[in-house]
Amino acid sequence: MAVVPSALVIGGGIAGIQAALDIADAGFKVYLVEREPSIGGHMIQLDKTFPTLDCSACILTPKMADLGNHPNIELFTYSEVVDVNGFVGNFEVTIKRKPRYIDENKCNACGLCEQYCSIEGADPFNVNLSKRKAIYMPFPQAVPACYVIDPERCRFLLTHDCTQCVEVCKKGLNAIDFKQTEKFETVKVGSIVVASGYDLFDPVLKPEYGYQLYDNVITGFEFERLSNASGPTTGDIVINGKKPKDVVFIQCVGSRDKTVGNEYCSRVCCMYTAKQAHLVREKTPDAHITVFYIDVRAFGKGFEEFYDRVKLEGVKYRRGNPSEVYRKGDRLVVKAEDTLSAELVEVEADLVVLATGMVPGKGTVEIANLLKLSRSPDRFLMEAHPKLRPVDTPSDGIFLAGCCQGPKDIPDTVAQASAAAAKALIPLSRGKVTTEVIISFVEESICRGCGFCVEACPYDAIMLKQIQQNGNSISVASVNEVLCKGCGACASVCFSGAMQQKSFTDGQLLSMIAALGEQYA
Amino acid sequence: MLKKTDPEIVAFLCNWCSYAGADLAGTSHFHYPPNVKVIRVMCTGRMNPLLTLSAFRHGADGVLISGCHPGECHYMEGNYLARRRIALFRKLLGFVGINPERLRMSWVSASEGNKFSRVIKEMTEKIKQLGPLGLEEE
Amino acid sequence: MNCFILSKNNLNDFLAALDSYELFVPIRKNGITVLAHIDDPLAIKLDLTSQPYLVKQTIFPQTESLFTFDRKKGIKAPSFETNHKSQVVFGIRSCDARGFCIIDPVFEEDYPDPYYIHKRKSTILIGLQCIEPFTNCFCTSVGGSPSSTEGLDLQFTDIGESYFVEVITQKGEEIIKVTAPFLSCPDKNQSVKKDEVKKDAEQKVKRKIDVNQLSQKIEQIFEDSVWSDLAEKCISCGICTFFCPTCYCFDIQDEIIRGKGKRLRTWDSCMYSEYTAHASGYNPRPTRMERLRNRIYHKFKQNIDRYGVSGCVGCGRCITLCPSNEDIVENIETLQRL
Amino acid sequence: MDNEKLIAEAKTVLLRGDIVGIIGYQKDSQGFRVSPLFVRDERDIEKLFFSPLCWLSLVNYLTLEKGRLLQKGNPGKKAKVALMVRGCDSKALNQIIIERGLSRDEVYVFGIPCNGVIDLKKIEKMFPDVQGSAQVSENNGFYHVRCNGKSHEVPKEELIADSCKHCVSPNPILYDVLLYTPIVVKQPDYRDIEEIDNMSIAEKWEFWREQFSMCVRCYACRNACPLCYCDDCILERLSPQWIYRSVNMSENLIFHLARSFHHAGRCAGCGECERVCPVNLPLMLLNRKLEKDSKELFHYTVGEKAEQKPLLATFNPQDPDDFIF
Repeated sequence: MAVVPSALVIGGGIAGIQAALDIADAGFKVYLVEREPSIGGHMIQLDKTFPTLDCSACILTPKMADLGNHPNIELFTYSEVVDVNGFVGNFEVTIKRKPRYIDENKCNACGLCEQYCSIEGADPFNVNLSKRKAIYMPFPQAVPACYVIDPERCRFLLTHDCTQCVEVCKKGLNAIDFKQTEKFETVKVGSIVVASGYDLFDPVLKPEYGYQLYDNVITGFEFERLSNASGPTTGDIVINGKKPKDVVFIQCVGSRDKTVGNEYCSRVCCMYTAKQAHLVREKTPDAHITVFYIDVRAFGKGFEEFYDRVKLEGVKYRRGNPSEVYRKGDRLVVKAEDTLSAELVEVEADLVVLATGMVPGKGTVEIANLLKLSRSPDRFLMEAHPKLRPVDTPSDGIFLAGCCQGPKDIPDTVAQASAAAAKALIPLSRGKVTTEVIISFVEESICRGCGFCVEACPYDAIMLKQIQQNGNSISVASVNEVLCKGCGACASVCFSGAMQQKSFTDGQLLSMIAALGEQYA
Repeated sequence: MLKKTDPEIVAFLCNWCSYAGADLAGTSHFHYPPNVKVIRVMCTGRMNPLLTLSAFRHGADGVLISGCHPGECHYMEGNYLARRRIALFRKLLGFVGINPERLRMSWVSASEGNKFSRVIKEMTEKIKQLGPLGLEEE
Repeated sequence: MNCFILSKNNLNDFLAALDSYELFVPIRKNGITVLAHIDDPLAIKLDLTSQPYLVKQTIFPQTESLFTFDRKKGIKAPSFETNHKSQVVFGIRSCDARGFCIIDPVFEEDYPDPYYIHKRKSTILIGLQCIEPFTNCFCTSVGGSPSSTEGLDLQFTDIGESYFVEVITQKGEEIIKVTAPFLSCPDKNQSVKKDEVKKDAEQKVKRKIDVNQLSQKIEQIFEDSVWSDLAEKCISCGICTFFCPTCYCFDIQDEIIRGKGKRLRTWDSCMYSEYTAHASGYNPRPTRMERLRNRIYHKFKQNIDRYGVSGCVGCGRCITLCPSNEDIVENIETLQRL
Repeated sequence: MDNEKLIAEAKTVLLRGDIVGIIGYQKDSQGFRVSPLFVRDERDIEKLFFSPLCWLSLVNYLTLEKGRLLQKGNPGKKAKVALMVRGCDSKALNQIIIERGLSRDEVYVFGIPCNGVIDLKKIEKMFPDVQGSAQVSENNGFYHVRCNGKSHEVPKEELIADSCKHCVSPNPILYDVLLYTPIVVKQPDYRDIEEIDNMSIAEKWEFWREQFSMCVRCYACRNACPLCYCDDCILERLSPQWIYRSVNMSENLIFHLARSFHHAGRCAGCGECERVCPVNLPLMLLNRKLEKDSKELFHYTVGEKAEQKPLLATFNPQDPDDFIF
């Protein structure tokens, strides 16, 4: 069966970007779908990256640019996959484009409109630490470099009483177009890479840490924006106008924690905490920095070294999971048991940073249902085999990259993305898909069309079809030879014996049984 | 060589776990009684309980159906499907006076050669106690 | 013809005296009366009140091994030396005895069937005169009678305290020899009583069918739609044929268990669609209509054309047992009305 | 039960124009016998009736040879067949519809709440020599039997079919029109099953051995079962041959186990198989054993929901595993 020589990548974070680039470089068409107005994902929001401390944006933006300009890549930003049909080699994907109200081809990101726009609101790119206009570009290096209008805020869209941006843009490229509506496009692809990423644990679920109660309790991710030169504070770590002198980091917030249903380790928190501790030290040399931890897991290349370095920089590591954070004057007190010295410690702090872990992204959950992918107990997407098929899914032609499959750091993500790309390339470069030998088949003349086999099939490989039989049209089962994996579950639920598995037909099994009997006698 | 009086067990093993497990038992020289004769199926999900009846009819005194541990099925669900059917079918056997112990299942992974030999030992012992079923007679 | 009297108290002793034979007697089991093979008549409770089922089993078993085969030993066919015990079947009704006479030619003519013939020869049939015919009996309409002795070797008639025993054949005499001690000679009014019993038994058969011109009739209406209407309620199970004294169709199968093969013949039924299915998949009698028509044809036309006698003995079992109440008497009436 | 309502409904239904015929019951001229009646025009309507003697399941006639009425003048399956359906029949019908053996719009259902039917064998034994047609009606626990010009009061227990004694679904679960008033539903009672469960293995074996050795494999149990509607039965097929043709205890045992297991999670409990058996095998024991265990092991009850997933083509990770090494 012929294969459509193109691939779909769901998600425009580092995983999706890497996978898309690899497939496209191999010479195949790639459709990349990203729900946000720009690709870049979480990584583009990070400040420095451990353990090498190179700036996240500096290493990512070139890749984003490559991707934006790649002749083989068609970009669907501000879009969502809404439907997937078919099977390996022949998927049919429906994509919804949300209206930007701005013509991508005309807008050159001059930014005039933004200056004239009078509406302001929180800026999610800076985790709501700063403001952004109703007409905005997510961040300066956004790909595509094109403005978007926020339908929840734009006065024209809400009340039709403001056309500032239109006026100013008319003078130039006249790119603003309020007539835009949702557009649905269908693309055919041979394989799919799922890179739908993760969300961060919401520390409100750990009320003892007082997040949102005290404005000097922040998450690690907010810290990234704070310490980022392009962030709201242009890189100075300032809380309520003061540079914090005493900083406490709390690790494993929402990871390794049964009470919130996340037993797993998020694998990055130890190291980004170490990195952030280092950044504080760098920016405030005389700060007192304490890190509360359960265990420090510095398993990656150069990780342990970095951890040691940070400790030498006078960052105090205390083993213990804080029980409470409470206010004292305008400062905070972090209460914990140091399980090494077995003493109760209370550390005063101007800033408490919660190292929140990863949870499966909202998008990931939707995609799982859409593609009928199974999920492991940790609720991340499940791979076909934990050791031998870590980027495959049970359904052929669909592969996993990045944190949708489980928490991982950037190098692992990139590695997995390339692996997924390589896997996704197999059917594409093969040009055809081969079917199993031992798949099921239907004896249509005796099939009752009861559909029990349809229920039993774990691969949705069986469906009922209408055929003409002596005059009237009756429904019988039919096997999709590409999807069928040959487990035979269908054959064993078939009452009439119409459904049979090649090489394991009832007749063959019965003869084997009879032959065994003969052998004994 | 088996004597006529020896219990006879037909084992249906799934291709991915138990068949490999049995193979491992052999290659790693875990001993087990010779009373078992193996039929390979791709997945225990293929096991229609009526096949076990046929095995009894052709002289088996016991039937073993062995597959991957729950959640490890190569085909995701086959072993669950088999488990439900056999659970119900055993009840029916017991009801008509065929000791349900003659029909057992086991989860044996590809790495559990020792478990496979243990299962066969236990099963053979049990069937020895129960004696011949005699469905091959009229 | 010799006649004797057997006191009812001596019946079990009479049967016990037949220990040199395989003995089959009617007993009650699962709410029906069947012929059971027994060793100790004294310990058995006979059921002589109702019509025993599956009498033909005794001579034409439902499953009969024609020969056995084996990879090592090759083919082994049974031998028919009559050195082994012959059998006595006690307590059957006239209709069943007649049934054997009707199927005899099928197994004896053209290609004599040693299995049947041997069994038939070595079987002694002892009949029991019907006193109260059963609800669906209509033997008198098809050339039979509750008191017919056709096919029997001995016939018993209940005359109150004792049985009036008529010896019909040479085989019957054998039985008399071994049971003489329990028999006495009948007196005048005993034989009168016997004749009365027989007479009003015949009177009591209520259901009647009109077989006059029937075979010509059904020939004319072969294509008539009436057949579909008659067959509409049939669920095409095998009851009517399996329990019919004159249905003899069989299927031949090879069956191998543990290396030991058997060529068997087992009853088959023209009520199954599979009965006429060709290897090609074509089936000349695809629906219940053709099958029911065939059954009536066989009984009331083909058998007459070929053997000069109706293939139905009027025992009424196919009516009594039919799940969907196909009633051959009503069916014939319907046909005759056309 | 009065038949006016039935006949009136039947008349109006036949006038609808989209009904090709009505399958109902009619009293026979002989004794206690009742036959299916296939009404195609007004002439026969008056013959329709219902009484405790109506023991056959008419659902069969919808699937036999794909139902003659259904085919006749009904190729596009535009028109419907109307039929009389008791509680148990409706469960069977519902199951067939779930299995797509029929579509709901092919049938028009006269729902009949049924208080249990009489076992023909029992009543014919009690009244052996009935001339002409006999009537039976039921009121509070007694059957009122009229035959040979005399009338008799017989306690219900003595005549009711065994399978009806355990009926838990006297009222139709699907119908277009409901005749007569619904009946109070009994609690499921599995004492008969437990009785056998409590026997020793050896006793059970003896019991069933006796039973199965009587079976003549006439296949009436199968053909009478509304849920056995395969065109050719897998158990009768020669290739592959699941069961040998020879009739002996072992093959019979296998046949009946296979038969009943094919009805696990499907059996409507109408007891047709048991009632038609010419050698009176207690076949419902097998079906009800499976019914009981499906309830206990998998909380599965046939006819519970209109859209029900097949018991044995689905699973629950928490299914019992006490028999697994």
